[in-house]
Amino acid sequence: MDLRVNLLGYTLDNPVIPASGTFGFGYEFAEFYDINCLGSISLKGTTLEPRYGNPLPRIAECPSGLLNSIGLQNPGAQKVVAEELAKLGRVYGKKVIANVGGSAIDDYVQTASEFNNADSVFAIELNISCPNVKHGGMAFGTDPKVAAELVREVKKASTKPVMVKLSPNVTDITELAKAVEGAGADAVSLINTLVGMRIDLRTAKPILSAVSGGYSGPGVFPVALRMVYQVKKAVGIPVVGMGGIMTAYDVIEMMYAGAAAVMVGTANLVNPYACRDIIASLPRVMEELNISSLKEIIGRAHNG
Amino acid sequence: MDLRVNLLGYTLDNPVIPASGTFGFGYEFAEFYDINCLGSISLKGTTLEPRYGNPLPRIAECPSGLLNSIGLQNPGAQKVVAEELAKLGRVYGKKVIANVGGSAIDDYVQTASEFNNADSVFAIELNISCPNVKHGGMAFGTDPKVAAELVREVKKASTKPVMVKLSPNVTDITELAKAVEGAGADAVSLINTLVGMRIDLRTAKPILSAVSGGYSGPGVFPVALRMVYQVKKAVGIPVVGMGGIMTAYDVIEMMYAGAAAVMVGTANLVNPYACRDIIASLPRVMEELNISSLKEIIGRAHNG
Amino acid sequence: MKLTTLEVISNRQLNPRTYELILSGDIPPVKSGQFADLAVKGWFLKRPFSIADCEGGRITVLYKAIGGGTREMAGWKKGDTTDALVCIGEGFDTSACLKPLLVGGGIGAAPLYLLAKEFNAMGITPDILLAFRDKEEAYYIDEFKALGNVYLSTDNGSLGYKGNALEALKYYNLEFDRYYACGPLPMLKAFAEYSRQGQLSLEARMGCGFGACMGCSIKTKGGPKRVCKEGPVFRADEVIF
Amino acid sequence: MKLTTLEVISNRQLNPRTYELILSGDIPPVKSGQFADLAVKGWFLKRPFSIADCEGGRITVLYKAIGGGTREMAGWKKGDTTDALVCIGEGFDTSACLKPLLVGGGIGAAPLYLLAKEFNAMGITPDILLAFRDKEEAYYIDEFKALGNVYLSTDNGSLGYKGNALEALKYYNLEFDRYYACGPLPMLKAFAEYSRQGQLSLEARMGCGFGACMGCSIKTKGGPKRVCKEGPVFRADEVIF
Ligand SMILES: Cc1cc2nc3c(=O)[nH]c(=O)nc-3n(C[C@H](O)[C@H](O)[C@H](O)COP(=O)(O)OP(=O)(O)OC[C@H]3O[C@@H](n4cnc5c(N)ncnc54)[C@H](O)[C@@H]3O)c2cc1C
Ligand SMILES: Cc1cc2nc3c(=O)[nH]c(=O)nc-3n(C[C@H](O)[C@H](O)[C@H](O)COP(=O)(O)OP(=O)(O)OC[C@H]3O[C@@H](n4cnc5c(N)ncnc54)[C@H](O)[C@@H]3O)c2cc1C
Ligand SMILES: Cc1cc2nc3c(=O)[nH]c(=O)nc-3n(C[C@H](O)[C@H](O)[C@H](O)COP(=O)(O)O)c2cc1C
Ligand SMILES: Cc1cc2nc3c(=O)[nH]c(=O)nc-3n(C[C@H](O)[C@H](O)[C@H](O)COP(=O)(O)O)c2cc1C
Ligand code: FES
Ligand code: FES
Repeated sequence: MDLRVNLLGYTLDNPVIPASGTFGFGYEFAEFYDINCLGSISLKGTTLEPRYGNPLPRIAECPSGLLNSIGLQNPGAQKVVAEELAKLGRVYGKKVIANVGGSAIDDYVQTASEFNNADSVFAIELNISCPNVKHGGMAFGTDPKVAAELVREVKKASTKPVMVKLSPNVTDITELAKAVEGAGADAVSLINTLVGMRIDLRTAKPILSAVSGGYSGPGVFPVALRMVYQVKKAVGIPVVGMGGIMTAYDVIEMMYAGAAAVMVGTANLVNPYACRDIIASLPRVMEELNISSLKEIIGRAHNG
Repeated sequence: MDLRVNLLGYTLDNPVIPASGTFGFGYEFAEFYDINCLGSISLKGTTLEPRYGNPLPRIAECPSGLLNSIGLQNPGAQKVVAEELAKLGRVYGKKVIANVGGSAIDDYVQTASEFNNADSVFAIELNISCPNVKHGGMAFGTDPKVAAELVREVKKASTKPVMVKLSPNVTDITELAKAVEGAGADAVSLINTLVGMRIDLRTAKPILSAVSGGYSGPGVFPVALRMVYQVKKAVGIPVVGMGGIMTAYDVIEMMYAGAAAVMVGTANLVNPYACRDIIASLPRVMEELNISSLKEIIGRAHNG
Repeated sequence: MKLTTLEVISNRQLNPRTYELILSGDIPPVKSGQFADLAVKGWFLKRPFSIADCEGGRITVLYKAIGGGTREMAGWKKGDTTDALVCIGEGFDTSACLKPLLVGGGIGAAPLYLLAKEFNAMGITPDILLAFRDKEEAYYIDEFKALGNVYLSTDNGSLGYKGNALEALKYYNLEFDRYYACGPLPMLKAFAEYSRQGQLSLEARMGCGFGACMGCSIKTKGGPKRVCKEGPVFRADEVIF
Repeated sequence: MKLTTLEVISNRQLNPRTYELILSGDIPPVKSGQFADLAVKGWFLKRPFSIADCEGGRITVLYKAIGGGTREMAGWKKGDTTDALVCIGEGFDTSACLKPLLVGGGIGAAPLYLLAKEFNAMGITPDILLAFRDKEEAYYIDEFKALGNVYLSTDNGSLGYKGNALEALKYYNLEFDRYYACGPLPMLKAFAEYSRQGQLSLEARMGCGFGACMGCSIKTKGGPKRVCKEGPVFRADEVIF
């Protein structure tokens, strides 16, 4: 059983990476289990300046997932590099992915640059798809020209490979994928959350203070899988797949669709052991499905 | 308790309408219960010529819904008017909505015109958002100019009010809603299905012969609700809300978001009594939530 | 057809992946070839299964654990309940058939058990050809022997003739005035090409199971027909593969 | 904090919408003010509830059926199980407090029961002010009377003083060196404005319940803090409303 996959020149022991924003800066999960089993970790979205984010309520439940409107709460890039990475380093020995957010090209460029000298970071994940920040993420994620421009600037400034995180809230996600590939992106990751909403039945008001928020969890899996399949067909760079993955079966399905590695988000929130459990059951599921090497199944659904 | 709502000049006893494609031409559900309890019925999507649709498999299960790629199987407009409406008329005494599909403007125009003399039809629902027909529905549903042009032509030819069914697979659904409103649409209905995909774990091939299909069911509810809320803000014409409604609570939430009436689709497939049960529990739920008239709660989440 | 709640009476493992499930409840009269659609907690759609037997308000389902839903079912215990649509579809047509041949491929043998019983009740002892991948996949052999003349084949020869069902039919030299086949699509297709004198029980992924969604419509010479409503049994000469 | 499976020992209705749920399992030591996050079948997120009591490997939850999840819980029976995170958050600080006043609004009285017990164990008989909407909403009055001096108020005067909690505090002329308040946000805000000498137990919609998602972060003078991790109890003078 070979669970290893390669991503941006780095070999992961397995393809399972906790998704940004659902795993903090990682170390708090070390209370629950030895997180060294993880393929890598995508850190909480980081901006240049510290951010509190949106007022509460920030969470609304859905039949098969949840809405969040956190709004990129984080202590700011410098503190992340100086403090959070150090804390994580004490409990996690592998390299991680820094997730970068912003509301202007310059923000992104400067934030990404902050990680240039962080040895434990092997890639930047550029979040151009956060639905929860005004004048932010989303615009970059829906306009191919703006997205390409952003990627070009970040590529100039960053010494790390740059992976671009795409929004599903678009008519044609392949246009965005092709645009960022053309601008030099080294990989794409998808999907970020779908914009959704819930209303409080008792008050008739939107539950979230931000009115709408990002929908994630098993309810988005079919949409995520379709987009990963489409993007895999459209671009040559690696595709990291996510959206609703809850089990080892979902990991395999996402890899069949074209994912070179996967990210697991909401599952961590409903079960703190989710990533550990998924990784632990991968060998059994691979055996059941006659898979001996995960590398070999990437994009298999595209054959024939 | 007043459950009545008005839609396009017609008074519905209650706002619950089975959604197109999930209720056939209605009469088969009369085996299960007296369908005269329904507010109205949106008939199976009808095209000018008879269609078989896509090859099997056409259905794939999802964690909280299903994918379909039926591809508008129907006996053709003339047969629908001559035979299906007659059969339905024997078991249903109220007026219904004819759902019209096509792949060119002329198709739509001719199909809609077929219903001009059908007395039992009080409105046309123009499906410009079917993800399951090649060169079809979808293009009309993603380009505001094309959509507007289509609506103008159909309005010229049809003697019935025209409601336009919008696709959720777009970056900004309000653009489409405003375009069709500008072109004379009398109402909009949304959402149609989200494009999704599943892969068979045992064969590593897409489950659907059409590769991807339309995702519906409770998993799409948060997206549907958000879009209904947005569209209600953007246009002045009535909005009919649908997508994942399973319970009377969901009906209320959708009406709070702005729906003048609701359609219930996938719920009928997993429970043939779904619409009857939802209608039957509405008075109890209204009482619990202190609602005495459904008309009054339309769009309530927009206040304040 | 009817939506009802059924209770598990027993759930017995027959071989590494095949189970016999007995359910009781308010069950209308069953015709062989009809199926039941069983809800499985945690899964959105019901699962369709042929009704393999029906006696005294109980139905038997023979199922293979192949995916999430059936694996979950394998854990059902006496007293568990499932919401079900029962007695769906049109069954086999047994009229005007004196020399039936029942052909089951793998788990497809399930509906043939009730069919064989129906022939017994008409005073006919049917020939029954059961084809499996290998010996491990076989089940219900003795049960079928009690109802008819059983012929066996496996792909690897570990039980009966080595070959597929159609090859076995030729090898055993089986004659019939009508055959009744249920099994994988390639087998059904091969039989339909071999002889028009048959009835085929088809499978399809279903959205509703009662005719509402058109999810299971196949092409026939008489136009589109729904596996769940006009089927699951079709005449071999009407199906367009 | 710990993820574990708890078993329902009893689930008793206290008034039209309030229930007392007793759960047993492998429960670590509990501090008053901590909460448990209970999974409800059919609902995606766990539901947070204060731990109202803890004795002999059992915890008590007092809950009000207000929505889908809690209505479902009202149907739980002895022997049912729930996956739960238990002993979440930081509890009340009872140190250096000789004259505590416990203030509960509606279902917010729940965590005060265990808090009152803790004070009893320290040899202190606390004053306990319980404010309800009306008499029908009241519960656990006798239980609280066994632990402290109970003062009551209702919005409509059907029980105790007619008025809200803060008005009742003034009416009854209650004194304290620290108050401990749990209830609706407007009540907590009013108390925080009235006196800084208090601890507030806050509610927030939660994504995870263990510090991972930032779904429950409030603003405090010491920067953002999570209700589920640094809370749910905060000093009245640190919370920025
Ligand atoms: C009319 C009819 C009669 C059947 N009779 C039997 C029987 O007697 N014994 C038996 O073991 N199996 C029978 N099947 C097949 C059985 O329905 C599937 O094996 C079962 O649905 C698989 O469910 P799962 O959750 O394990 O698989 P999954 O792959 O996890 O299921 C996912 C979805 O696909 C559907 N699906 C998967 N495979 C099939 C299939 N082959 N046919 C139809 N839907 C499928 C499931 O129902 C579900 O909706 C019959 C199918 C039909 C249509
Ligand atoms: C730390 C803490 C302690 C609590 N202690 C108690 C207690 O002891 N007794 C009690 O009856 N209630 C308590 N609550 C409130 C309780 O969590 C909610 O009443 C409950 O979650 C409602 O669930 P529902 O499914 O009935 O409502 P729904 O509205 O259907 O729930 C939908 C979603 O919103 C969340 N939600 C709804 N209302 C609240 C709320 N007020 N606070 C937090 N989340 C909410 C639910 O957890 C769920 O995720 C506490 C809340 C917190 C945060
Ligand atoms: C609470 C929460 C916070 C998130 N924060 C971020 C973030 O900071 N940056 C980012 O790129 N994505 C963020 N996401 C999106 C996830 O990384 C992921 O793309 C999405 O949730 C879909 O995956 P899932 O269904 O497995 O959760 C967040 C998601 C959740 C639920
Ligand atoms: C099996 C199936 C067939 C459908 N056929 C049509 C159709 O013919 N015309 C149409 O406008 N919408 C069609 N739809 C979309 C539904 O009317 C509805 O917009 C969608 O399913 C979302 O609602 P729901 O989640 O309640 O099902 C179909 C949906 C399903 C599941
Ligand atoms: S499964 Fe819906 S029509 Fe057959
Ligand atoms: S609920 Fe997730 S951090 Fe508190």
